[in-house]
Amino acid sequence: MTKQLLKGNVAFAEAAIRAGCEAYFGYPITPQTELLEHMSRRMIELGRVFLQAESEVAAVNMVYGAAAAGAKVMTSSSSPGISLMQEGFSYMAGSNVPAVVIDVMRGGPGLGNIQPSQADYYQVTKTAGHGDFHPIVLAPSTVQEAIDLTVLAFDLAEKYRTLVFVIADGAIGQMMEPAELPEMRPLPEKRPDWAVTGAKGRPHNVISSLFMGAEQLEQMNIELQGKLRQIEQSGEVRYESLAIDDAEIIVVAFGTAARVAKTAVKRLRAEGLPVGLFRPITLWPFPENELARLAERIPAARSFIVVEMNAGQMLHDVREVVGGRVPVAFYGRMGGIIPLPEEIETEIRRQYAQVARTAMPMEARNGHHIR
Amino acid sequence: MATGRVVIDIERCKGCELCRAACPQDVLALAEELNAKGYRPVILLDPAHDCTGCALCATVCPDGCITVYRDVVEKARPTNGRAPVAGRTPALAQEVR
Amino acid sequence: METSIIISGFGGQGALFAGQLLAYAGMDAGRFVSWIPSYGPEMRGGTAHCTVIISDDEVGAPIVARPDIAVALNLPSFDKYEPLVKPDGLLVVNSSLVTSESQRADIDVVYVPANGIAEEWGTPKMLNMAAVGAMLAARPVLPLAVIEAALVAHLPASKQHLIEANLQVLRHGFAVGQPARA
Amino acid sequence: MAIISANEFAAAAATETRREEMVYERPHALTNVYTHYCPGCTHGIAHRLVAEVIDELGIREDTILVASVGCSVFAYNYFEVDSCEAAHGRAPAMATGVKRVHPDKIVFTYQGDGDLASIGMAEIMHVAARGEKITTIFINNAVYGMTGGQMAPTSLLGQTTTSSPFGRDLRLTGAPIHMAELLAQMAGTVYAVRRSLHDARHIIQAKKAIRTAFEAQQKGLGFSVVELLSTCPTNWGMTPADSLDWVRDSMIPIYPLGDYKVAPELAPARH
Repeated sequence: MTKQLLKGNVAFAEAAIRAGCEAYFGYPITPQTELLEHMSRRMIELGRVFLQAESEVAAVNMVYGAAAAGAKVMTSSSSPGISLMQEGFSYMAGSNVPAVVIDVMRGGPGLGNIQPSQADYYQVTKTAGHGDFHPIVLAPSTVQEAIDLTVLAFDLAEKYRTLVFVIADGAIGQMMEPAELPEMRPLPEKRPDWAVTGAKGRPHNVISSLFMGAEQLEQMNIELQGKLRQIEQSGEVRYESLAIDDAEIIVVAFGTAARVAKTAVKRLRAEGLPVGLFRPITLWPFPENELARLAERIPAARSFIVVEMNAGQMLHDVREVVGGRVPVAFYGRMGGIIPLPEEIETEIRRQYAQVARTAMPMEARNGHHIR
Repeated sequence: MATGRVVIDIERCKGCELCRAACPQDVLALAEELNAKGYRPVILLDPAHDCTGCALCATVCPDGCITVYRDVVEKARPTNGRAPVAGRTPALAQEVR
Repeated sequence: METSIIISGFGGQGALFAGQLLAYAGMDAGRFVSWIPSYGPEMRGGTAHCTVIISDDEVGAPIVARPDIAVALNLPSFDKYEPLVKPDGLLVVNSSLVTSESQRADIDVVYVPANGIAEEWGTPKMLNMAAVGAMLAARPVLPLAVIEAALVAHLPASKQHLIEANLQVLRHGFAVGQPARA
Repeated sequence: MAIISANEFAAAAATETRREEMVYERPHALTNVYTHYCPGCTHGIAHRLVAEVIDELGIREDTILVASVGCSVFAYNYFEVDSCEAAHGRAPAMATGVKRVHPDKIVFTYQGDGDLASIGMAEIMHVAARGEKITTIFINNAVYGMTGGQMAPTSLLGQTTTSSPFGRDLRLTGAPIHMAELLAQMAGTVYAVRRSLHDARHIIQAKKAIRTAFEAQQKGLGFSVVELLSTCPTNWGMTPADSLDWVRDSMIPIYPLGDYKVAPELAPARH
């Protein structure tokens, strides 16, 4: 396969198709609409299921139905649509059915705008719906990763019978980059034995998230939590690091913020400033152990700076892991603005000057800059 | 007049009495004893063998607790009797023939 | 070596496709590239623009505050990007629509009558190709031949019959791409 | 009265055999689970009729139920068919997902009036608009049963409920919604009828309608829906028998029984 110049949204869609997506249900919303449009053509051409639902509410429940029926299924949306889908996500988590969700995030809260944002970090990693659960959350930083992580999402969804989100911001969805698509996988020949397929020669299957007995529901939750712990401990944590080994300042960022931060880090390194980058690729499970080890293992590491396109959400996961040992500062842009490398450089320089003054109290060094 | 009988799953019966209201022969009654769920279930009281096996009671039963049998008299000569169809009320069986 | 290019104009002037053409050509030439449409720190307005990065290393930030090259297909784009071009950078001005002249002495400026060239050698809609040609003459970010090959390879099927005209406009734009400084 | 001799009687008896045949039994498509429905609740009748139709059509192993939220939330425990439990109002959407993956299966939703006519109004209208090849059994008992008798979109004007204590007021809460008529308007609907479960004759008619609705799906014609006027003795505060009378006397005048749409392919064949 050779590289093609692909738009992120198209890359998500085509990667899903090649990963074996059998059914797609969605509702148009900027900035992910090209994904739905690509599906509308290709899925029909391939004789697979595509349906533009009447709403995100309907779309997610169609996904639930197709997942219950044992199909590899996907939906995609952007922030306001994801809010509407949360009920359905919770039901899917409660009944252990797999599905892939692409969230191409935009500025909020409310109708917000259509510009790129990372402000759904909490929504997706912490509160994807009511009840105790986490979906697996993957955060691509390039169009190539959009492809690779979408394929991975289908594999993880099936492996753990869970929801897997791929969250990108509008920039990843809208930008074009050279990328390589995988070969087309054959579709599965049989449905999973837990699915509703018609009770042919067996007792009837039930897909439900309703457990009226408190003990029964607690047991179901214990099993669900057990599955989540298993995911956390099964080597599913993914991350990338750059110029970490002797870094005194470590920038932590994901998605588009990370690639912009990478430019800043490279420029400052070229100037001789000891700065590195840590980029979580799985936002859930979060690379806690790896970050904690970084804080301990690298004696030079005197400060972390979290950079996000929000008011500071992943920041709290980072603080929980390394806070107390090392100050964790924050730089963020909101409203759909992508920070420029120059802004991040400025922030790193400021923090570098501050951490030099070690007498400063921790709180003062936990700088928080949003503009 | 055809004759028949009904068998009532008294543990499933909730004693709602819809069958009693539907019964044209008035041969159903509430039992004196309670079932395990605490309801007085319906029983067949049919000393004169008045039940015709019309199945109206089963047709209106919300809990599917009534099985209906009907007596048939077969002559020695070959019959063309239709086989009964489970889960089908006689009235409907005629209509959908 | 990394070159950032912003191409900006009214919707329908072909700014986005011109940027995609550069990205395709960069990719075909084995470079790292990114293309991103009006989407980022700038609000949407009357103009459509895109940012193209052509680099020898993987592309980090897909957007820039100050581009190496700006191609202004209309007056609002000229007003917006003329001050932002990096020192020693290049500004390409569609002089068919923009009557202003740059006062900056620290950048190169190419004035190309893009609409005029397009009408003369192709169709009016091909003004974007005239501007790209002029840009390449002033800054050989990629060889003209690579751009021509990319045009042949990536022009949408519905426009394939217009390839020759597009090439003509591109070459005539290239021919007039003489940079000057204020 | 004819007089026959003992000899004649004995001769006749010698050529007769008496036996008993079963004329009705509980359908196999129902599980043996004891339902949670209140005594006299006609949900049980509707379940039974659907199960009888499934048995008669021989489709038990090819049928998938999408249960909804409301009193019938546990329907998946009562039907011996593969089942899933949808979010409130979303059964038509979930059924769409199931049917699109299994176009060869018979997929039906079983929804009450709150689920279908209130929170799920969008989803039901759109399966009808799309002509989704599913069947909906719609239980209209003019009240929210599971939550304890609140006003439903199908509550009658003047009807007292726990959330319309002064009677449903047109000016405050609008008028009852006529779903069968409404769904009949949608292009993708091939069968939309209203039946009642208030006596044996109407129950038999209801079953015929359910069968026709499933047959419409088997023929791949489009969306089919059967609205069933049902009782809620507990929340209406009536005996089961009085509830049946209330359906007949109060509901049917507001919700006329009838065929609101029957595709030509479903018209009864003439012999």
